[in-house]
Amino acid sequence: MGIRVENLHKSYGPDKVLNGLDLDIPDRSFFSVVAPTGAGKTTLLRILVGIESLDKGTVYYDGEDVADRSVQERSVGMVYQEFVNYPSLTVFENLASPLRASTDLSEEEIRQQVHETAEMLSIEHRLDNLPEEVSGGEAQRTAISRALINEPDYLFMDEPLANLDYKLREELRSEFERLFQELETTVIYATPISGDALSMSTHIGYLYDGEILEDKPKDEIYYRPETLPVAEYLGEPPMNMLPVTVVEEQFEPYFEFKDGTRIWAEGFDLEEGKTYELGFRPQDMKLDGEDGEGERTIHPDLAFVETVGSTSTLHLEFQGEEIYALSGEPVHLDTDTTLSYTLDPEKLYVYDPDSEHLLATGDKIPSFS
Amino acid sequence: MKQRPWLFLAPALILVSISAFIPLITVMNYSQLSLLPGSAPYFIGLENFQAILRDPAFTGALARQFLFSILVLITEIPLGLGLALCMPNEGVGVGVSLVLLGIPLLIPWNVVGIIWRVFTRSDIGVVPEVFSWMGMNYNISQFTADAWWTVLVMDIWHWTPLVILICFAGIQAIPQEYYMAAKIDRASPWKTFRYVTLPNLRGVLIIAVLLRLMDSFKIYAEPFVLTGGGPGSSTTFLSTYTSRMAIGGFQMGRGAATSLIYMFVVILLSFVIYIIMLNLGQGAGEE
Amino acid sequence: MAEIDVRDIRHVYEKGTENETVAIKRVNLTLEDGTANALLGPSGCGKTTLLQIISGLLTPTDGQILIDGEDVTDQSPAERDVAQVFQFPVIYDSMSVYGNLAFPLRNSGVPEDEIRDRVHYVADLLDLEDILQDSPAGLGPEMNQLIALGRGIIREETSAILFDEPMTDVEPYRKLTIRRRVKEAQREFGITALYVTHDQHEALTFADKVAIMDVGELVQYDTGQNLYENPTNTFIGHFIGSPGMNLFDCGVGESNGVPYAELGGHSITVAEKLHSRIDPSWTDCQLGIRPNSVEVAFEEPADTSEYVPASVNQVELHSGFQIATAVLEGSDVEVKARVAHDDPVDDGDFVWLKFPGEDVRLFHKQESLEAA
Amino acid sequence: MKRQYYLVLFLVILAIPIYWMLNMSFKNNAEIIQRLTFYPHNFTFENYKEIITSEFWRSGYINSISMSIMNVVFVVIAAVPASYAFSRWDFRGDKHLFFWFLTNRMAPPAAFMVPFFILYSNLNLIDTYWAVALAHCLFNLPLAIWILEGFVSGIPKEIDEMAFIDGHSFVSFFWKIFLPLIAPGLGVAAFFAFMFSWVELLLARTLTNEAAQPITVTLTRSLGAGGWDWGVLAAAGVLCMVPGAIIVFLVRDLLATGFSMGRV
Repeated sequence: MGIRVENLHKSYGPDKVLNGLDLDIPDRSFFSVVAPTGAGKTTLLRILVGIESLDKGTVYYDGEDVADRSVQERSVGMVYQEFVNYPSLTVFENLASPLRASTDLSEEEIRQQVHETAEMLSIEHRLDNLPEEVSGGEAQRTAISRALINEPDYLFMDEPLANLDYKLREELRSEFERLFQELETTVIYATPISGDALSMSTHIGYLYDGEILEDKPKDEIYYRPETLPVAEYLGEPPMNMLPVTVVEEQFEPYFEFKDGTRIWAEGFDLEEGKTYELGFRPQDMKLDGEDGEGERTIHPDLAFVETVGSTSTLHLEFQGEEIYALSGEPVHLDTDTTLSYTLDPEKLYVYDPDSEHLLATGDKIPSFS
Repeated sequence: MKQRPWLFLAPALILVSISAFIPLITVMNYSQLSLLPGSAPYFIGLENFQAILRDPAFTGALARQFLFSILVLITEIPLGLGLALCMPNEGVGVGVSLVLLGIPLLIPWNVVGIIWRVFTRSDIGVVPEVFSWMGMNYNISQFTADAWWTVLVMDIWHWTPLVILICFAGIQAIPQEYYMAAKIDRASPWKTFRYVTLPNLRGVLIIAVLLRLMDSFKIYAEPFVLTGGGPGSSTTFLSTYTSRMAIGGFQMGRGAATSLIYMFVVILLSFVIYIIMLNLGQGAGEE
Repeated sequence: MAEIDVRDIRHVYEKGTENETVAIKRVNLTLEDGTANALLGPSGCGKTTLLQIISGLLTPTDGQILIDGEDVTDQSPAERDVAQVFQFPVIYDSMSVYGNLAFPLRNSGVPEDEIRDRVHYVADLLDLEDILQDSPAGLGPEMNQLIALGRGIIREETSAILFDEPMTDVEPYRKLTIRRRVKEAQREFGITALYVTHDQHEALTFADKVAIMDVGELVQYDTGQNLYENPTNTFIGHFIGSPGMNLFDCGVGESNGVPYAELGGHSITVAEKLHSRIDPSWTDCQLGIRPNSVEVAFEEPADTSEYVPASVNQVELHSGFQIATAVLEGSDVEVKARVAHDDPVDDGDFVWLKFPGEDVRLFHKQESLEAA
Repeated sequence: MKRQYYLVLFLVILAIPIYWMLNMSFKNNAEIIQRLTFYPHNFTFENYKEIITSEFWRSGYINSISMSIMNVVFVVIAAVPASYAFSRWDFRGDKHLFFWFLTNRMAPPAAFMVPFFILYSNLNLIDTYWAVALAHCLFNLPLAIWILEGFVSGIPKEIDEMAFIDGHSFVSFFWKIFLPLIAPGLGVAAFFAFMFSWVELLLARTLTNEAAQPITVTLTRSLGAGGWDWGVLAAAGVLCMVPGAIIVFLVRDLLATGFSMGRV
């Protein structure tokens, strides 16, 4: 019951939006399509639903080419970023609309199903209101209920939380994760916010330059991003990335940063004298940690601290580049001081700057496959 | 699927071909014929056009038409915009003003003519009476100047409310944040008008100018009833001239040619104004 | 630069009509000179109304606004000398970017050469130097918002700058950088600032002190740390923190004269300083604990007396961490706990949870015992 | 507040000529002709009575209403699908066609009176409602398409898509979802089509004789017929304003919407 896409092309005039995109969405997965605004997420979703034409390529639902199937004949639901509901119908009638349009349920059965779905999304008390009379969160729940009421095989959501309050977004995120674990629906979810994708999805695909750069189970793409653009996008804040040169001293390899700072490249088998991109996650940096054996410490300047609750995000300046560190305890330090951070060599990522592919990782980075 | 737009447009296209396209072809055809009663029509090429363009009655009507339309625009647009700025923003005043402003627009155009005729007639009108109290002479059927400015005032009376309504709607549509920001930025009322109201009304003003230009170019019923085009031909505008040419003159060919020239002038003019206003007020660099 | 005093402000929209709505019930607030403050609350809590009352765009139904002790309630924004940045980027698109930035200065009669210096200074700070001569139309909402921000900070002598959800149109991944620029500008100029938002992240990162509003009332005005550690009521406990505080209805009891909290059949120790404040006969009690205060043991601990067994039913990956939800054994109480982003935890795992007494918060009728 | 006085002044000026006609309609001819009076000294309903009882006047009103309604029907039937097509679909030449439709709004009726007369003579439609109702489509149809296109574009395209995803067929969507949503636009478009049809004189006069003569023509002809009956004329004029006033009252809220889209 999954969706497979082969060699999808789509242009608007001279703008190539999708350029030979391949994609595999497993059955009953919660699949997030992640990319910055304007990368073509919405176009991709609309083509998959069947409300936008494609220039070239094939879309398979459950192995079947759906080119000739109109949207009405596909078992799909769609939720938009704007809270789209029929403005002249009550919430009840909005929910009933798909049932009336495509089933011959009796009025009693419709009523029952509407109530069941409304209860699931906690909008039962709003059934008699018009969409304009309910809050943004409730309007979006209405749209989601309507999309779900026919129990579609596939549910498409295009940034459904973008226009909601922060707190509401957080709650719905948690709710979604649970809801779609229970339902049999395959969810395709577009978002530019990597945090949304990481908290809810089972699978993530990163859309880049008109193609899906990587699509994998969530843990796999997060813990082991195979390409640079993915590593630099997923995570809040995302992975730090700095250029290093591999040098050897007394038969021991070291990563040397531009300013000459070295850290021990224990266990990496890399070419001496070559330049790489060295990646490390902000939460893997240890403030004033033990230096241990060999050199493991860098000394960035603290530029700015943001503390939210028990989490601090530190904006650091290191060799003219901005990097971030994340601390699980609130940090109270003066800016413009120099800090020492220990990098665990077992949690490093090494990328090839030319091919932008992952070359090697520390031993603690899980490998999949 | 590709034919679907045309299917949807079919009723409109059929109606337009009956009400515009076929007649247009007929006019084009007729404009090149000599159509005198009693003799068979024959082809004379552009002769009708030449004759009309040389006709002082036509050139006179055309000149008067331009003068009239220009006067209409330079009075009604600023007046309408100014009065729109005087409109209340909320409360019962809005509803009352809107309904009152709507009234002149809903009166049949010849009734407008009748209203002003009874208002200004020398025997029963109140206007001549008021003038004579002030020791002045007013006679719409004798003095060209009186006839002229009466027609103009009537048009201002009739159509300024439309300009007010359009501008008012445009002003209402300007987001309040702009005015708030202007207040915060300490802009004077004039600067607020210049940098907030006016730029935001550009689209609306284009529409108002175009509508008033086109409609004033079509004016017929009101002066026809009020002055009958006189005294002499002093208030004969293009429509009056054209309809006379068509009905009174028994020269359908000439009438058709006049119609075409007339339409050409209107469309050309609207297009020019549209382009000018579109380019007006685009941001310019400054330091 | 000035101190702003909000005294007994009440505001009612469409007073005396059918649609009468009370936007602000009664608010008192003092913003100290040169501090960065935030006004945080859910949609419709009255925060934008309060902001506009402070800036002078709205006249309150009751109450006073004082700037440096002077009553300015009836003064216009210009007389109060405040700057404001709106949620929706307001730019004058018939002027160049330069003209936009210079506009507030020109209106105050600043000499042109001073204007030039100031505009270039601000443009440099906000990275707008390259587009000064361009028309802002077509630059996109994000650039326009930066220009609007620039107009907000361009005047040196403003008594305060007010921000109304200025990040709405900014791309998520650019927010971090722009937030920092705004914050640095505020610090650089030492302006009294008030930043309205529904996003706790923005509020807590921008402000020294945050005022939290809920349905027209100011609930707590405090530092981010205090709001997080010592919320005065359950609303703030839930609202601050991501995810918010775990909150449960609980019982209280006493064993051997020592009060304890009872949760899903398990007894939970509470801090000693609270003992005297607990009345064991209370019924309407809530227990709160932050997800990162819950200690999670994946192996059975040697001493299980302080631990509660639970089973994990949901794991979410958050920014840098994982949030595990676990159900306490023998109950339907769901607890969220923060674990490291690479801790091995999965649905169905069996874990032991510890609620350290120091971190447990108790509420009676939604109000915090600590605050009492 | 002070500037609102200018508006009040303008509204008063606006009202004076109208008041003058109203004033006249309640006077007898003797009073009208003999002296200037600012209110009817011998108040009378005679003028109105004459109009209501006269077949000559009455048929004028009935004709006017009938042909205006007929025009509204034509215009709405053609404009709704056309505006949907212009708003929702890109097709070859759509922009040009839309502009060409709008230029018809500019077309002076005087320029069309000759060809219309010939065309409808050939179709044997002269002096019928059909001729006038069809002829008025010349300027009413482009106006209606313009107004409706604005309303249709104001409805998010997502609503259409959502209906199809919900399983509605195009027809079911059009009737059950789309038409109720553009009802306000239909109201505004119909109102303007009715009004412009009601007030137009030149084409109505050219295309009718006795049987289908609308009230505007009746009025003008009686005006030219010498032997002025000013009181009756004024009363007839007042009655001409009534339908417009009634409709504008009914659709007053919609009008604000229509104006705010700048498309009237």
